[in-house]
Amino acid sequence: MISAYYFGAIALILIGLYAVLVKKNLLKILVGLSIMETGVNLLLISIGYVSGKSAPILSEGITPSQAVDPIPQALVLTAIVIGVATTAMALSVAIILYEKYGTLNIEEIRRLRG
Amino acid sequence: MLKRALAIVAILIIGYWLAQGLSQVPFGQDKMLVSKYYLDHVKEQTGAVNAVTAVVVNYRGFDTLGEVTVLFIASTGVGALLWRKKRKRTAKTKGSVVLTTGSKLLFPFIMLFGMYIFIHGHLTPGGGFPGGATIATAFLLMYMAFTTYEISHKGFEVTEGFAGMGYVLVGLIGLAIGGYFLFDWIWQTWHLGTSNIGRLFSGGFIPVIYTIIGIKVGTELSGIIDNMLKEEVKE
Amino acid sequence: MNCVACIEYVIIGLMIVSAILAVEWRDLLAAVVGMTAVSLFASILFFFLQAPDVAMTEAAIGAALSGAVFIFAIKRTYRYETEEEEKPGWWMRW
Amino acid sequence: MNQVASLLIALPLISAFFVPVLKQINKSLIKPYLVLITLIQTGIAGWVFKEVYTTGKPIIIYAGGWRPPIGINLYIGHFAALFVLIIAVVSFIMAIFSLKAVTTEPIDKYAMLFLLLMLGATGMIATGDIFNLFVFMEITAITAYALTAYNKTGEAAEASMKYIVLGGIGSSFFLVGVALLYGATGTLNMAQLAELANSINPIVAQVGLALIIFGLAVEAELFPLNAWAPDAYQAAPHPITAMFSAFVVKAGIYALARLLYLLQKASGWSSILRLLVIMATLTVVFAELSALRQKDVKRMIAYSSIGQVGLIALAFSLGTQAGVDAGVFHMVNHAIVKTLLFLAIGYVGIAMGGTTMENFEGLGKKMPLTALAITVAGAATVGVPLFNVFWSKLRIILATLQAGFFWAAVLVLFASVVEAVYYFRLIHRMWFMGGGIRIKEGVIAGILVILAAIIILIGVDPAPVWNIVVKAGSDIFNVANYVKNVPLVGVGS
Repeated sequence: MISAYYFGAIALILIGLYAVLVKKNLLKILVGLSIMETGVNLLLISIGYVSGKSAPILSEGITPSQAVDPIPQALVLTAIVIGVATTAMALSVAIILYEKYGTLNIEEIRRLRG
Repeated sequence: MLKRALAIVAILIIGYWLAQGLSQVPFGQDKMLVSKYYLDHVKEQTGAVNAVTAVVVNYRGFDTLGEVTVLFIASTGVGALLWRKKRKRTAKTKGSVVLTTGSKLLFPFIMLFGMYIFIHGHLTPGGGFPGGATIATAFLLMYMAFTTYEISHKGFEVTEGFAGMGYVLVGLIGLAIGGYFLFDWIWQTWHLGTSNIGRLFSGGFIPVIYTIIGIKVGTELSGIIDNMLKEEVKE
Repeated sequence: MNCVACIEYVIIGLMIVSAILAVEWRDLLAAVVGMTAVSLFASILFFFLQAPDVAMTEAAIGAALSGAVFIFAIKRTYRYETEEEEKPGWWMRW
Repeated sequence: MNQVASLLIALPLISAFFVPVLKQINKSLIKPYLVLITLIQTGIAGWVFKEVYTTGKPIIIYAGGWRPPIGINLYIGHFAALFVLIIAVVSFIMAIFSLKAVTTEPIDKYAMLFLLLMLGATGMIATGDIFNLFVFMEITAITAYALTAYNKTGEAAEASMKYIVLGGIGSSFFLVGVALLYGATGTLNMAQLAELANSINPIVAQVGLALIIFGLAVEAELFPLNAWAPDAYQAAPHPITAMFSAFVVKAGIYALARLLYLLQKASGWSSILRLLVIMATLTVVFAELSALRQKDVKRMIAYSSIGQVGLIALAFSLGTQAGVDAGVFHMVNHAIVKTLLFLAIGYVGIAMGGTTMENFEGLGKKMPLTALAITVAGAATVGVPLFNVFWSKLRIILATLQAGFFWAAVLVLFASVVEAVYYFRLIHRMWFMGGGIRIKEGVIAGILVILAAIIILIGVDPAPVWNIVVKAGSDIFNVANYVKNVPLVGVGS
C-alpha cells in the first residue's frame, strides 16, 4: 500500500507522460512535460518527509531531531528552476516552429517538411 | 484509437513499476543519513538557521552554481532563438486605469518584497530564487500595464553577466583564501557574525550569494519575459 | 481519520482532476490555467509536507512565471488545438 | 594545489558570464575570445592530465571545502583526466572552425552557449555526486537544445523540439531514479552509494537503475530514445555537430557506465546489464541500416556515429574488465575520427554550399587534402587494419568472445560490413566521379591532416594509447579503488 502523496505524484507523472505520448499539439505536449516535472518534485519531497516533524528551519524551539530531511527540498529547488528553464527554451523553439510552418500540430509539421 | 490504447497500457506498466519501487521506500519514515549531519551541524558550520538554505548555498553550493547557469542558458537561449534584426512590442489593448495606477503603485513594494525575500534567505523560507522571481513579476506587471514599457535590454544583460561573474568570483576568492572552490571564507576564515546566529548579519556568504542570485534570477526572468513579448517588425 | 488528512486527500484529488483537465481541454489557454492550478495545489502540498521554501519557489516560479511564459507563447501562436487523427509518437520516428 | 583544478569548471563559467560585457566593448572580439578561452582551458586540462598520469592518483576537488559525502566532490581520475583533455582540445579546434563556419547572428549568444556546452560535458565527466550529474546533464542538454535550433530554420527547430521532448522525459525519469536511490540509501555521493549498494532493496535498485539508464539514454543516444540525434546532427551548426559527436554523447555514455558499475554490488544487477545489451544492439542495427539509405552525407555520418556509440555501449554492457577497456579505447578513437569527419564535412559544406552526396563529387580534385582526410577517417571507421579503429574493434570482438556473447561479435562484424558499403560509396564518389578545379584550402585543412596523421599513428602503434586507456578503463571498472580514493567521512551512525 502506498501513501496518498506517492499516489498523487505517480498520477501526475503518468498523466504528463500520457499527454506527451498521445497529444499532437506541441503546447499540449509541453504542458504534459511541465505536469510531469511537478509530479517528480512532489515525489522527491514526499520521500523526504518524516511524519510528525516540522520544517527544517532551526529557529527557537526546534531542535535538529525535530526537522524533516532538508536535502530533497534543496534538490527540488534546483529541479523547479531547471524545469522553468527547459519550458522557456521549448516555448521559444515552438514559436520558431510556428513562424516557419504556421502550425503547431506535429503531424502537419512533418507533412510540410516532406 | 489502437495507438492510444497502447500508450495507456505502456503508461500503466510504467506506473506499476514505479509503485513497486516506491512501496519499498516507506512514506513518512526517517531515511536520513547525510541530512542528519547537516541538521546537527548547520548552525555552527554555516551560521544559517534555515537548513535548506545552508544545504542549497553552502554544502551543495556547486549544484546551485549549476542551477544559476541553467537559468542563464535559458535566458541566453531564448534570446538567441528569438533574435531578430528589429523587434518591437505589439500589444494593442491598453491596460485599464486600475491596472496602470495599481502597477505603478505596487512596483516599488514588490521590488522591496523580493529583496526582503532574498536577503533573509538564511533565516526564513525563501531565498534567491523566489526572491528573483518576485522581482521578475514586478516587471511582468509593468509589461502588462503599459503597452510601450520596455526594460533596458543592454543594462539587464550586463547586470546579468556581472552577477554571474560575481558568484564565480566569490567562489574563486574562497579558493584563494581557504584553498577550496566556493569555500565559505566569510564564516569559516573571518568568523564574521558568529555571535549573531538567527539575526540578519550572520550566515557567512549565504546572504551575499543569495543577493547575487536574486539579482541574477530577476534580470534573467525579466529578460525571458521581454524576449517572449517582442515580435519582429518588417521594415 | 482526522481532518487534516481529509484536506490532504481533497487537495490531491483536486490536483489530479486539474491535471486531467489540463491535458484534455482543447482550449490551450484553459489547459495552461489547469497546469498552473496543478502547480498551485502541489505548492499547498509542499507546505503540508513541511517544505515552505519549496512551496514559495513553486508558487512563484512554477505557477506564476511558467504560466506567464506559456500564455505569451500562446499569444504568439494560436489558442485552439485542432482536431487530430490518431498517430502518436512523432518523436519516436527517425 | 590540486584544488586549482576547479578552474576547469570556473574558467568556462566566468568567461561565459563575461561575454555580455565584452559585447558592449567590442563585438568583433568575441570569436577570437572564444579561441583564447578554449586554448587556456586546453592548457589547464593538459596540466591536470599530466598531474593525474604522473602521480597515478586522482585529483579530488572538494567544492566548498566539505569532505564527501557532506559536500559535492569532483573526481578527476584517469578516465576523467583523459576525457577532459579531449573535450578541451576538440572545443579548441571547433572554436577555430567557428571563426569561419558560424555567421548567423547573434554571435555573442553563440559564444556563451559554446562555452557552456563545453562546461556541461566537463562537469558530467568530472562530477562525483549523482544529483550534480543531473545538474550538469541539464546544462549540457539545454545548451544543446539552444544550439541545435541556433540556425533558426524549420528543420533545426523541429530537431530541437524532438530533443526537448525526449530530453524532458529522460530528465524526469532520471530524477525519479535518483529519488528512489536517495530514499533507499540517504546519500547522493557516488562513492557512498557504491559502498551501500549491496544493502539496497533489490526492487528499488532495479527500478532506480533502470530509470536512470533510460534517463541517460537520451544523452547517450541509445535506442529507443535517440530519434532526436540524426535530425539534430544534421540541423545544428557544423562545429556543434562535431562537438555533439565527439564528447556530448561520450559524456552521457560515461555517466551511464559509471553509475552502472558503481552499483554492481546491488542485487539484480545482471538483469540491468541485459537490458542495456538489448538497447545497445538495437541501436547498432537500426543506426547502421538507416545510414545506408541516406542522401545527405552529414546525416549519414550522424547515423554512423550513433552506430559506433551503440558499439561502445555494447562493450560497456558486457560487464567485464576487457569490455570496459575496449569501450574506452573505442571512445577515444571514435572521438578523433568523428571530429575529423564532421570538421571536414562542415568545411566542405561551407565551401560547396551543401552536404548532399552531389556536393562531394569530384572533391578529390577540388579539395584534395580534405578528401584525403575524409578517406582516411572513413577507412578508419570501417576498421581497415593500420587505422586506429581497427584495434578498438578488434578489442571489442575479443571482449565479446571472452564474455561468451558470440552473436555480439557477429554484430560488430555486420556493422563493419554495412559501414564499408556506405563509406566506400562516399569515397568512390569523391575520387572517381565528377571533376573540378582546385580550391584553396586554409588552416582547417592543416588541422584535418594532423588529425588524419594521429589516426594513422595510433593505427600503426596502438601501444602508448592502449596503456593510457587501460588505466582509464580500470578507473571505471574497479569500483573498490574508486571508493578507496574518495576519502569519505563518517556521518550519522
